[in-house]
Amino acid sequence: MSDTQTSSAVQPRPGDPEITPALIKEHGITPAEYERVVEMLGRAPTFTEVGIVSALWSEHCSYKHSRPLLRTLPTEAPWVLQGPGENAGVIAVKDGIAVAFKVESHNHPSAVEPYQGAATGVGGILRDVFTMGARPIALLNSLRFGPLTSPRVRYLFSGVVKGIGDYGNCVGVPTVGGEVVFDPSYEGNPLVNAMCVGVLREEELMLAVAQGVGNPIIAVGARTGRDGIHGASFASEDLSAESESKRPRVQVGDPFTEKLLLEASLELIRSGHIVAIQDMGAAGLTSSSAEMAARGDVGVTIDTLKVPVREEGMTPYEILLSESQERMLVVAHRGREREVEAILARWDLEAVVIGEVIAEPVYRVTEGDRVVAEFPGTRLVTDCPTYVIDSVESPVLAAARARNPHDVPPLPEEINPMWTLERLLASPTIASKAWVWRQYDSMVRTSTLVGPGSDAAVMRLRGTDAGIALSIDGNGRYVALDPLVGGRIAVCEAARNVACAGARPRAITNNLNFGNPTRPEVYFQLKNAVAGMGDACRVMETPVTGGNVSLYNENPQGAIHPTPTVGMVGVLDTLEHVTPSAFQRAGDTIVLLGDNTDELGASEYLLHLHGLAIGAPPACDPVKERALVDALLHAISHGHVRSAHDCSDGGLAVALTECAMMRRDAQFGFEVDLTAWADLPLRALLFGEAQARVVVSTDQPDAVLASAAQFGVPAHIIGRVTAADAGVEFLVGDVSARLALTSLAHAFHNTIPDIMNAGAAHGDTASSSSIS
Amino acid sequence: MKVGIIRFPGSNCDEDAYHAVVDHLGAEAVFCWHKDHDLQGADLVILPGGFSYGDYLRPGAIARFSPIMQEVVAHAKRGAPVLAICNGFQIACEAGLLPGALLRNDHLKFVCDQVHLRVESIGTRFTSRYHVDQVITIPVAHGDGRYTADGDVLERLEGDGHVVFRYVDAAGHVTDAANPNGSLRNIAGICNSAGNVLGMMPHPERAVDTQLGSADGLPLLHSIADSLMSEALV
Amino acid sequence: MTRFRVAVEIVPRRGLLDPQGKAVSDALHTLGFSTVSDVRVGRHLVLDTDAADADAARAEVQRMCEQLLANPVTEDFHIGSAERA
Amino acid sequence: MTRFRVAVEIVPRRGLLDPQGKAVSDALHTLGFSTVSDVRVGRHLVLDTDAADADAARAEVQRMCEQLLANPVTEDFHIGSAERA
Ligand SMILES: Nc1ncnc2c1ncn2[C@@H]1O[C@H](COP(=O)(O)OP(=O)(O)O)[C@@H](O)[C@H]1O
Ligand SMILES: [Mg+2]
Repeated sequence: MSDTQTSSAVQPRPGDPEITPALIKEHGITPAEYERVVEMLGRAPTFTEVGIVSALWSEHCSYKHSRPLLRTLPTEAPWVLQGPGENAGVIAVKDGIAVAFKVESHNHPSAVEPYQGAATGVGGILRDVFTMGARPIALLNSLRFGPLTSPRVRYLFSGVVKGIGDYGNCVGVPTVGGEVVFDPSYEGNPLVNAMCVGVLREEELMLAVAQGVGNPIIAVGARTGRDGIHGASFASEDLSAESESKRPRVQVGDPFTEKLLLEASLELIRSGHIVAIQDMGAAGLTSSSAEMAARGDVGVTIDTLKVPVREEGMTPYEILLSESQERMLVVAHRGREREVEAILARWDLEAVVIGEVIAEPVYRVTEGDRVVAEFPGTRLVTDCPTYVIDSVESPVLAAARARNPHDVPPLPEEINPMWTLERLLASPTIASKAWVWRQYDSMVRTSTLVGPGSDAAVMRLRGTDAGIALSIDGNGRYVALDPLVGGRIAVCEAARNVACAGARPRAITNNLNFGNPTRPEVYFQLKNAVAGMGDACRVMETPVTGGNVSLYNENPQGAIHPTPTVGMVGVLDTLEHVTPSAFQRAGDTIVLLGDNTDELGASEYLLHLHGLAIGAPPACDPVKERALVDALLHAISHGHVRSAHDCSDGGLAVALTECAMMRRDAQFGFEVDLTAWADLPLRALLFGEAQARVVVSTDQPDAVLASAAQFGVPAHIIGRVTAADAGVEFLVGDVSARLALTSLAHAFHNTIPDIMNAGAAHGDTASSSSIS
Repeated sequence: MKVGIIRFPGSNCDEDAYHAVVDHLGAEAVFCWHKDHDLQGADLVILPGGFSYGDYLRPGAIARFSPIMQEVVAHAKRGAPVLAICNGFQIACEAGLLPGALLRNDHLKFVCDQVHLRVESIGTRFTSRYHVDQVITIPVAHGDGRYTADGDVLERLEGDGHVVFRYVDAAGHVTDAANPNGSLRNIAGICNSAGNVLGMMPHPERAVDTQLGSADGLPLLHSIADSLMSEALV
Repeated sequence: MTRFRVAVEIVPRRGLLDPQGKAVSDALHTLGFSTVSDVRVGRHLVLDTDAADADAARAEVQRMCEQLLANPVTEDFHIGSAERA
Repeated sequence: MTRFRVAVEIVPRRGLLDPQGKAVSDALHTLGFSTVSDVRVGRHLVLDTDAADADAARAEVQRMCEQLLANPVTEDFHIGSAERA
């Protein structure tokens, strides 16, 4: 399609504010970008057009600072059916069954209104998945907060968890996994990333590509109100006192309408009456219509007077930019309007024709007969500038990395390693998150074989004997101290978690949560973290099929730790060897796959006991990680593994103890002899976070060792599982340490409930709108 | 036996009930749309879990007025069996098919967990396949499950053996810690005085397969099938 | 017919446990509002309805409460005055 | 000090979506209450608090609303009169 200049029929609306440099600035448009708009239009933009550009050229919609970096990620594999660029990525699983999945952030809205912010985040990611024609079968979430000692943090934490729970529970999609990390760097900028996975038959895959001149464009679902106007550009700014005044932009979620919309949309997609469907997400009607048009390289026209609204007197600007929830935009086959309406009506929802695909190569918005915005061709989407920023590492972080963690003097009590272990298990980041996931329906749809509490969730897929394993991971402290290594670890940890459940890692979706990318120090983090993720994905053969970028997560006190979160999907070809993380039987042998090192940098130990985020994060060699995954899957698929749990936060001692007591109803003890590593610093051996390690329990240790040898993975028999009343026992040369399980289990299971019950009522009373 | 599973807007355990009945019990099941007046000849009606009408206002309050509920009430009046699970239990109470009400959990949070139930009465058509005082494992997932009724209603339920399930610990003891929602007397499930309507907050349809953690809900479905079979023989 | 705005308060019956009220009162104490002795939490509805006069509007709302808005087993309701909307 | 009983009404801010209000209004229409045009659902709290006089009681409740009871982002509140409890 040729990019002709548009007609000059576009006229300012009476009453629209004047286009001034201040107004342009307020809309987050730089002077250079404004020049570009004027050049594209051949005239000055109208107020409505400024709003449209501000939304579509926001970081959230345009990826202008991240796209050049994201392009370097691997996106292909034979099983990838849909890579980045659509509402969600799709991979083939088995027997014609495929899964669609994506992660998305709702960080800024959740900082302002935790309950609604998190709830609408779940709503948005559900819609991204079901618009692909996939039925959502699982939700996960990755959360970051400041320390729980702050009442504000407890308010955010409880509100976010309740928002996620209420939304997913009501829609009837199980929330099966996630992670929660507490770290001072997130105090002012909590992170809320939600991931959704859906299942479809390959031939049912639906894309959001507008096509066919004369086809009607239909608004479906909830009515448009004034809520959330400019959410997309809001999500692309630093949080400041000014954000307070943006509060009316908060959106309210309606999970009941979402459930109806979900059923109606799937029916619509299967009906054959429609050509394309897309969620009206960030930047609402504007971005959904412009993006669908651009993908199909077609022109569209939309009449804002036809859009069903909730409030009187809404301007085109407001209608286009509203982020009212639970709405979809559909392109139907011409002549099938009645059928589409009938399907929606059955679910008590509206479907209203608001525009049309046109032959003329323009993106046009009218208000009745008046043209209020018009952009040539698809340039609104394709012309957004991209930026590459000079990058420099922060000298402060480089210096922190250079510090030697072994120089940190131990606390006097650390003379007893069991004291340290108990303290670590009581770190809210390590402690059980059952307080969180008991609030989530993790079982609805009766397909959850392994729910929250294990390394990865496992879902069976009806219609095949295969299953999928899901995990979401990311360690911002590692990335802060070394973005390249941290990026690798995020992918490798997710792969390990999925492999521990018995699944082959297949693909990832990712969410890049970073600070302001126009700062060279932040851009450095972004660039290197993406490079690290790419390295690992290539070796692991887990292409990136989609994701989301959330930048500007900073406030006057500073930026968050750069936090890429990786949502991994693994495939189990059969469900014969679904493997739990927890020990299963006393008497089993404990084998450590991988090797211990003297690494202690960037550990949870240093943060929780010494308040330090220093040292180099543990080295990560994707080739070794791949070998570990291969060896583990070999042993599991031969039925040699009773349980498998990877070492992550808190290191080997924490991993072993978790295996023993993560399940309240089936607890064990263990005794391990680590004398082979007696020359390592004891605290590095026990609490260092060396990568590429998995704790396995087995009744066939020789077979497990043989699998390891076959893939060149170091492996050692380190001890055995005992009965719970035997407690835990570590022997390292002449150091012997033991402790009853009960005190360790108490620290692990009670820390978060105790904190939250002490100051609980706040979140239960004020934040949730759902008091009824 | 033919099972009619009612589908309200916002039902979300309807398909789980379907799979439990069809795949695990081996019976026939059909969905009945809330706007219809047709139970399609169902012998057993299941009011499934979920969030009918979003549970806005009060769980079950709006769903009870659905057209199909007139048929469900008539079906129950005829003495035919109704199994009301979770949101279904809330709807059945609102519709007057069962006494009492289900209020916000005492801790004010949604709770999803495996819980232990003690079978209090095996004399019902829903529990004949269990044995007295049997402790079974069935999941709960609800925000409004605190069973409440007036004192005399509770006495009557107890006296008539119509408290069917109670929350207990693994050893079968009624304790506060075993009560996931603050229900009076740890009540998890009750039946009506005619014995043909069972309401329960736990989800037997989620406990039909050891792969899912428990198959303890299956005897409940078999018990109903048995009772329908013996009725048919009379 | 005139449009009236009628407010309804629906409160948990006295004698029933009111965990929300207790949670609010605990939270207020934690925040230092030590003079609070009791809190009850209920629902507040505002309905716009057309009626011949204020009494008719309130009578209509009374019927709505009896049929739908309040649960007779656990809740009491109180209908406020009908104001022109 | 005297004990006062103060009622507070907390309602979703106009302009924000009120899914509960919409559900109730739809349900009322289905039940034949066709004259209802708009419903908002909020919360109704009754607090007993000790204060020197009625004005002080209301002022204290105002602070409670600002700090805890109402969500400043999504809700508006209105404090009723303070009656001796
Ligand atoms: N926000 C959450 N939502 C649901 N499940 C969670 C959440 N946070 C943690 N979990 C569950 O708790 C378990 C432990 O989490 P985590 O410590 O992050 O595991 P790992 O270190 O193996 O990645 C996992 O099963 C995870 O799914
Ligand atoms: Mg793990």
